Amino acid sequence: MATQAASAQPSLDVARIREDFPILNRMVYGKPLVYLDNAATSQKPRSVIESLVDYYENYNANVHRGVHSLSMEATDAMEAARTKVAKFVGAETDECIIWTRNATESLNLVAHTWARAHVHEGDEIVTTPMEHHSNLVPWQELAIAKGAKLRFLPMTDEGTLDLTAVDSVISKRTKLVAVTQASNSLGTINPVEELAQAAHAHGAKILVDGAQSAPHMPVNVQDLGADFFAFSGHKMMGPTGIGALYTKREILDEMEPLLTGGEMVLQVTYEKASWADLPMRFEAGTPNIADAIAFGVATDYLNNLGMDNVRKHEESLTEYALERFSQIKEFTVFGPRSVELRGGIISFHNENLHPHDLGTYLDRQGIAIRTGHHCTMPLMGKLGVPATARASLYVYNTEAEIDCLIEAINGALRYFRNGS
Amino acid sequence: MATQAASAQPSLDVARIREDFPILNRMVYGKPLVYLDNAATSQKPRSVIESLVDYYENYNANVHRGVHSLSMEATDAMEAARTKVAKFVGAETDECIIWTRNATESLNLVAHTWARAHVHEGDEIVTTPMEHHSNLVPWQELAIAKGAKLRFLPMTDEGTLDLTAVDSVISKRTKLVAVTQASNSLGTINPVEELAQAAHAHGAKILVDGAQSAPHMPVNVQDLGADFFAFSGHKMMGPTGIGALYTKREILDEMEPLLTGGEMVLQVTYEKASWADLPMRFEAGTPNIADAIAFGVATDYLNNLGMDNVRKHEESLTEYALERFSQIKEFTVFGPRSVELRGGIISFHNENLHPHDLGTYLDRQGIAIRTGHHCTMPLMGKLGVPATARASLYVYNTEAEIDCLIEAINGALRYFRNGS
Amino acid sequence: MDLNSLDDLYRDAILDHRRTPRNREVIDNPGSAAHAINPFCGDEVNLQLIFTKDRLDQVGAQAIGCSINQATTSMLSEAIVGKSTLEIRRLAKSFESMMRGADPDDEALKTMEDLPQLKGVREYPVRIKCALLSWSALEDALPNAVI
Amino acid sequence: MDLNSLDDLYRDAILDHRRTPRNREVIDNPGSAAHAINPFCGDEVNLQLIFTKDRLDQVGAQAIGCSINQATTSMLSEAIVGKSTLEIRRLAKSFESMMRGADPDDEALKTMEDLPQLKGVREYPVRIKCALLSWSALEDALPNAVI
Ligand SMILES: Cc1ncc(COP(=O)(O)O)c(C=O)c1O
Ligand SMILES: Cc1ncc(COP(=O)(O)O)c(C=O)c1O
Repeated sequence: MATQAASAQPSLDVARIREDFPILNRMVYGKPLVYLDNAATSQKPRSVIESLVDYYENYNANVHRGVHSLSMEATDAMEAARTKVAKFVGAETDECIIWTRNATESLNLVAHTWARAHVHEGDEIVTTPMEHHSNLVPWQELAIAKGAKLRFLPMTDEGTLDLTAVDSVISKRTKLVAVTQASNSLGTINPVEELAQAAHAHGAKILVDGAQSAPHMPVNVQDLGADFFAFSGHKMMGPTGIGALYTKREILDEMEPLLTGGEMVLQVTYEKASWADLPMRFEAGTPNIADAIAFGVATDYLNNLGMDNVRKHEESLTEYALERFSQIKEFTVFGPRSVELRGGIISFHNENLHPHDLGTYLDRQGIAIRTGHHCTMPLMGKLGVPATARASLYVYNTEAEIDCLIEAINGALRYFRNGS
Repeated sequence: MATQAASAQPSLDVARIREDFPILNRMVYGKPLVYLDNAATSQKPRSVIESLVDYYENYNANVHRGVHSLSMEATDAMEAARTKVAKFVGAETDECIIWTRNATESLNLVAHTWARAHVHEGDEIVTTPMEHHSNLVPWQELAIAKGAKLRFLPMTDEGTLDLTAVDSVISKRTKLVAVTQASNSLGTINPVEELAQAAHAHGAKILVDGAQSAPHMPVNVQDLGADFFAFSGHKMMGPTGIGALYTKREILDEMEPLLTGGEMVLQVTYEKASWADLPMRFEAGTPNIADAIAFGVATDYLNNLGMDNVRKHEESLTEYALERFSQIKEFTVFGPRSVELRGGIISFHNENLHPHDLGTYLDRQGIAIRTGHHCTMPLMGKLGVPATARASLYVYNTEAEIDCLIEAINGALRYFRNGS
Repeated sequence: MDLNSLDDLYRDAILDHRRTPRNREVIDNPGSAAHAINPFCGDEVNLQLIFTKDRLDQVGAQAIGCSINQATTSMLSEAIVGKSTLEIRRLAKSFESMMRGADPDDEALKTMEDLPQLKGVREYPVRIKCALLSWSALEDALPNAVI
Repeated sequence: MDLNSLDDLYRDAILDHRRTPRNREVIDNPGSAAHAINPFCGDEVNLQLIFTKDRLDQVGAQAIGCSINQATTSMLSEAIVGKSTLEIRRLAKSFESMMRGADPDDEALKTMEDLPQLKGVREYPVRIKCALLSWSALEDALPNAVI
């Protein structure tokens, strides 16, 4: 799908794309919104917003058990969305996709189900120093509960994984490799395929945090060799409140549910219950029907652009931004220099201009960036900063917006250097 | 609030209320939709749908950590919604409200956190024979895991709890009483206050499943004496994907989180993490921001009607429906006869007309009812039926719709008696 | 009141099988047996089979639940008697294809007896499960040895 | 470029305290000390206190982080020296009230030294936390005995 769109549409018409996003007309303090906080959450195209309205105005009903038309329509639409999301990440079958609230819940689901059953005392979980808290804290908790050990692949100064260490860190004691495909603080894109091979060579499973990759590049979980793949709808043009976990079918078959109750059971007596088929077994209670459907619409939108094109646009925009940033001597920019090795996430820092002050200053210019630790506190320690400022790009961002950011940063430098 | 509205507005103008619900204009097989499946999920007023559009078109952003305007606006709106929902159920403070996906997740959260820490071998969990699977299966699982015992309060033939047995069932071995405030299969409203007193007299906690009560009657968790109160937004005019758990503040302070990761931590090193303040400690990852805000708008809508008025309207409609049903000799209607003891949920059954066939027939007339076990399989066994047909009412339903249902049921009886 | 399409679902043959189900008696010492349930509506099917040589000699088929389930179970029980496991599997395939939208060819039709009457169920996707429940019991009950 | 409102936040006094923070030296053997952090932005405050009789004699105050946090910590350190714990608690109350929107009365103003310069922070709710961080450290550091 991506390839088709790519050939039909060699480069994206960003001006036209921007028209699909109503919020981009918004003014902030009298200036046009420059939204550069896409790694936190993306904006939503009109088609996604309209799909919510359509659902609630025309066929809102509970799914799966209804014989009435509304319920059948809602069920069909939600399952069609599951098919879309499954296809979007290249899952072998729809049942491999479990709806969750967000990537965090997806990651926790693996920790509380598969990992609790398979990680024992003395076993090792391998991860990296650049993980988001959501792909770190659950493993810390598991390691503590099980007497297992958390090990970290080393990182180069540029913020890429040091692959020479893979053989010494991933071993037959490893039960799980939990790694992000793209770092939300550094931008780094990790070589997941190679890590998957290393994990599988030792009989370990690999869980990929796709929260920052699925929105921005073509992803195929089978090509990656991922056993688990966690992602969030809201970072890829979908609504808040919906995410997904891909799990390899053969693993899913043996996984016990975490949450129990309505919709996920086959038979219940007063004493005990048996579980429904996949994927319902993992979806207790009324699902987030409207947002699941809208998540499907978001993948339609992205497919229509073509994920190759999305990636290409962001690569060139990142190249441009890195170039412009290199002209501001006062700032350190973290992460790999080469755009092949990174996504459109640019974290930067200046000793004398705290990110918080910079963020407030930029907000006054209508520019939304994120400041803080980006849910990667230990990485901040490693970088030797308390926090960074982060601009993160998406397909609707433009070079003009980068210019606007750079100009405003220079303004902030002057402002805080001179006082008011 | 409810009382004020009640005096200003002695009886509700249902025709005007119906105009607030766009879906009620929908036609099904050429007939106007008669939506009587409200216990499964309610329909949504325009204000709720519009709040979603407003969020995504004007201030969509991730919450809690942003210094930019959109993020501040989104945070404020989400926390204002928390205040609204807290007030709606009479919680002592906002922090007592934790966002979840639905009532099922709320119930499971108690099972996986507080209960796992406090229920031990030989302890007892007391529940009722009319619980939804979501308030039964988690306790079965816990009992199995802990070697605890699940005990059931007996039920009268009319489908009310037999309170004479409370003293023999709730004892000092009881750690938790888990009970629904209103049954989704029988309509029965349970005397939660009395059960709370009995639980507390023995040092036990009481968890109230409010999925079917919060939408339909005034609720005050402090008056009820509830330690936990679980409910779903989608059943009370809110969107799918958002629910809440109320927990008494002093219990919450000591509760460990279930899901870990972003947003719920205070400090994280590579080795371990500490937890953020309440209620964030229980909300790992990006919350369902848009739907939480819309849930708040749903409580605005309900407050505006006045929950006393909502209850009154449903009482009188239920009275009418029970009266009309009593004229169809072929059907058994379950649950208490007195409308004081029940909500607007009417389950009915006829040996010779399977609910599934009836449901399909009614759908052809535009009438949406639910057929099946309503996630209360063991109760079906007790009632001696494989399934029931269920009509469930809300504030926008009318006597004319009940007439339409009764007429269609009579038509179905003729149709299946005579063949085509 | 326009019930035409409802009549496509509930054809006379269906209502007839529902009223007077065939092969309803439980067989006490069957060669094989199986039970299937649909948790969503509480429907159940019990099947007992006795093969003599390689042909199905006797069948007991009890369905609880809606008209579609009852009628399918009854029709199925009539259609499988006298057939080999291979033929029964073929029949099951033909039926499933029909439910998925493919009209049976003439050869298939010969083996299906009353089952084609269930074609109308296709228009009610949520009811297709009702028509497939007894087939899932049948699959479990078919002796694997005799393939 | 209209930065008026930004100037209300970043007043001269604030930028001055940020550039030359008062009482920055760490006190080695303090009577009491406390540490506070804001996990959302990584800001930190360390306070050391030495009371002599019932008055605060010496304070060490180190802030890491944004201008607002640095300036508040510095201003706070100036304002609390020489005060009793009771007076310090009153000062903390006045400051919090100001942050919540109530302008300090004349009596309060007398005790607040440069702190009223932080009034502009009120217009930036998300930054109020930055102005309150050192107060939360102060609360932890105040000896309970001396009330
Ligand atoms: C790399 C990475 N993993 C996981 C997450 C968590 O995503 P969510 O908050 O949607 O659960 C994020 C989002 O911030 C992320 O950037
Ligand atoms: C009494 C009761 N409890 C719990 C639930 C579960 O609600 P949800 O599916 O929204 O989690 C329901 C909904 O069907 C219910 O009726």
